[in-house]
Amino acid sequence: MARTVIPFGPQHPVLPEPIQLKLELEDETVVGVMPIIGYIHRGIEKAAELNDFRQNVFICERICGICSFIHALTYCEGAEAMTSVEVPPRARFLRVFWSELSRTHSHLLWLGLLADSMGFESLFMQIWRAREMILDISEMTAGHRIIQSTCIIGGVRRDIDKEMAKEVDKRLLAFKEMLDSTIAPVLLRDPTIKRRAVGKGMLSKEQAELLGAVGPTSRGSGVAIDIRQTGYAAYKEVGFEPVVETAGDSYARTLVRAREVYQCVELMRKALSMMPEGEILVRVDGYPEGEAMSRTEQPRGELIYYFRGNGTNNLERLKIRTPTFANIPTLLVMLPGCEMADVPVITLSIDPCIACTER
Amino acid sequence: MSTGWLIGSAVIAVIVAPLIGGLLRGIDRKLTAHMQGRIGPPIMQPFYDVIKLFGKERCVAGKAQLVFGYAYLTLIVTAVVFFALRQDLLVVLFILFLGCIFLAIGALSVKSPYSQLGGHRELLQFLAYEPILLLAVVPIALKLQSFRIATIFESGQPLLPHLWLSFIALLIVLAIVMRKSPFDISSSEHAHQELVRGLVTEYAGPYLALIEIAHWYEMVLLLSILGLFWVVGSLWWLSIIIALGSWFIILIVDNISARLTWSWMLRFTWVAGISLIGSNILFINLGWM
Amino acid sequence: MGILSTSRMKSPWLLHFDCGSCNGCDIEILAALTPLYDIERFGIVNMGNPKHADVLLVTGPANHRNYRVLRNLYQQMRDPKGVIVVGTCGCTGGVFHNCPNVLGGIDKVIPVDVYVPGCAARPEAIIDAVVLALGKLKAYGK
Amino acid sequence: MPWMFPTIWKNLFSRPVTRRYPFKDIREPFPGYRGKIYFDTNKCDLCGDCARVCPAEAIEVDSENKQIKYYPFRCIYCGTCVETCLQGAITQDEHYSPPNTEKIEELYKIEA
Repeated sequence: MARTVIPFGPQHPVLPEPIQLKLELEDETVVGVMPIIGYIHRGIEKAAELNDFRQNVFICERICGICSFIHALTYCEGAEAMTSVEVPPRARFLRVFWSELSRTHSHLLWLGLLADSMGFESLFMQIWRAREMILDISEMTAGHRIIQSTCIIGGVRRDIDKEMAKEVDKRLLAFKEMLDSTIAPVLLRDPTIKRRAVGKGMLSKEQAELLGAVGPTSRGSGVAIDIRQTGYAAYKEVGFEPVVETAGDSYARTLVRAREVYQCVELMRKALSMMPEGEILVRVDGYPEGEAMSRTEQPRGELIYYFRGNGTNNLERLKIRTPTFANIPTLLVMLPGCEMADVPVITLSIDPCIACTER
Repeated sequence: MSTGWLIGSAVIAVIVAPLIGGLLRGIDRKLTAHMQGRIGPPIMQPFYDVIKLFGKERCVAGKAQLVFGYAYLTLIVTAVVFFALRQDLLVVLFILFLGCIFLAIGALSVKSPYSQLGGHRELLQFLAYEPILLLAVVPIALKLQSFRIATIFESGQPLLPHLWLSFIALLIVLAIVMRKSPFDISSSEHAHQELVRGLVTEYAGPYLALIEIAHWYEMVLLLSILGLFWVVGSLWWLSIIIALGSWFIILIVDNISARLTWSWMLRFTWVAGISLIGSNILFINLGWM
Repeated sequence: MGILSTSRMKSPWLLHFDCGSCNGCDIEILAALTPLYDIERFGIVNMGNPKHADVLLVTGPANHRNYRVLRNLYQQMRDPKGVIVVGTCGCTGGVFHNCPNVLGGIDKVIPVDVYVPGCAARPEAIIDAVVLALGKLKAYGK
Repeated sequence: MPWMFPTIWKNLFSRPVTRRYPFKDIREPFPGYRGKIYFDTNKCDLCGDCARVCPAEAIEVDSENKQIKYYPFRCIYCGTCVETCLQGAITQDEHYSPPNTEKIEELYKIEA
């Protein structure tokens, strides 16, 4: 059988982001895959050394527009550790709220894209319709639909007052009801979705550990790792249990994300109700000095920032390791042997965020 | 029926079929949008698309592809003419198949891997529905002792009560020809697919418009074949309702299912289609239907 | 207004290329296709194939690697065609203006018809921009 | 398959949720949306703080010619300048900056 090489990307409607997968096909079976990256590299790590360390929050936020708040949060946690700033408790709870808000919107976006990659257009539309409710909450509380821009070093920029918290709670409940009534039954029971996802892109627990998979990719294979367990921001107070599935296929990863959406809604409501009164922002004096690390859980997995400062306005080094970078190797295990038609489903099942990976 | 009348109806069919096809596509897009909670494009949208495509700059990957594209359109139109002339149903189907083969060959005649894969899948898709479509004619012939469409019109007996099993098998064929989920493997209506409408990737501008028009003819022809199941008797208008009803069912199924893979499609259409038609033939032979 | 230019106005097919953006504008473009904004009511479909598309939507700043891809895509598109840049970083570089691998705005690589500011641009702004870009398609050949 | 059916059937017979922008149903943005930036030429004292904090360098303060150049197509609408300005000379509108066929820049002449 003749081998065909399909250039999957860098421009492809199923993968909105420019990553190229060179798929070697035998008939319709994938025998080899070669991810080619670098189309979206901007050099943010270098730019972060050129900018004032306070301005870096905004550039870090724009590493990835989907989980922008969590990038800003990770940066701020590290910068606060270096400048020895104690963040007020109310700000920590607000940070949990916005983190979970961006996680919800990221997971919904992903679930929609998955449905789209399977050709299930009406489900895609339904999920994105539900997602608009989350974006409305974001616009109401943070002033923008996707890039919240509320986290800065020393706390947060916007407060959520009692009235707004009540409104948010109301909207969250409405959102949950929509999930329950229209989306969850389809995702959980639809036979065509199961046929496309169950058993596709198998990743065993051993392989996940060996390849260093993070986030829902590893949790779908039964590895219960979630950085929120470390209790950064206010996760310790809010309380948290990771969502784990054991099957290790694309469907398990779908279920992890679908269940996490529910968990996020609960966490958001908890964070709002447990939020103490007080300051939301403290003044930052002093400049970053020494070294620091900060780890957070992005919708896609563990995000690590490494900082080195020398007591000036600028950082000496900022190193970012994003979850997709850790998850791409798993594609090399999952893709070979699958059918061409399953490539989008399997590739999407790690939720690749190329903008994060290449920065 | 006089020859003049028949030729007149053939001319009308050639002119009206794409109009009906385009209109149905427009309503299809509108209804699909409504099912998804959207407003959707205007009903005349397919015509705007096609006219716009005629105004685009010409671009073709290879002369051969162009020839195959034209051959596809011509053969489909010929099939429609033969249908309107009430000729042999088998001839109509074979001309239709030939046209579809030319479409696949057209896609295979260029080097683009997407087009190649699309062509392969089109052939597989063809392999899936061709036997069903052909076999579905057999019970009609068994019932009426003739393959001629004119005989169906003259028989005085609606076919559906006897052949509803074959009718269901034809619904599967309709879904495949309309490229709807779960069978939209070679080129889906929307380009959000791994092959980016692989089949027509290399057709652009006016040539894409030709393919689109041929597609409208194809859909109308299939719907007319479905309509044949009730063309006689006082309730002759039921044929139109049957055709539109089956078209609507396909729309619903499209919106409630995901795209499946070609291997599943081949298995499903063969097992379901052949067993439906086989039992239909059996029942006719046993005199139950 | 002839029937051809009416049709051009009524059926602009999109090609979306992410040229190094943060995904913010990309998901807003997708969001514009979904029920609440539904740009399909203007006949807009996301085609994903440069040969079929009339309007190229670019997000993000051009960089040293992907500008060739961008130029290729633009050249593969058939006339009449328009280019819309969505998002501040695609207009000028925006927050990435001093990133070492960024060339700057998209207009350094291909001619641009409409600029959409905003980080990220709202779906409403994208609809406005498509309406603006239609003007170019309408004027084609006159 | 059947689990999607109730949803699409309900959608088919109810009014679409689409906001008919730009014809009608134009929704006002939520209060506090980060939109266009305006400068108050009476309050500004040309200190240049806004230009220093701007992450996108979208503001240029020219104290010699007493003018401020603002580039809406460079601005990322983060609102840092609004928070930084001690004079309260910068305000942020709740409406987004409109698209344009060319990259305009805005010039503010400062009177004081």
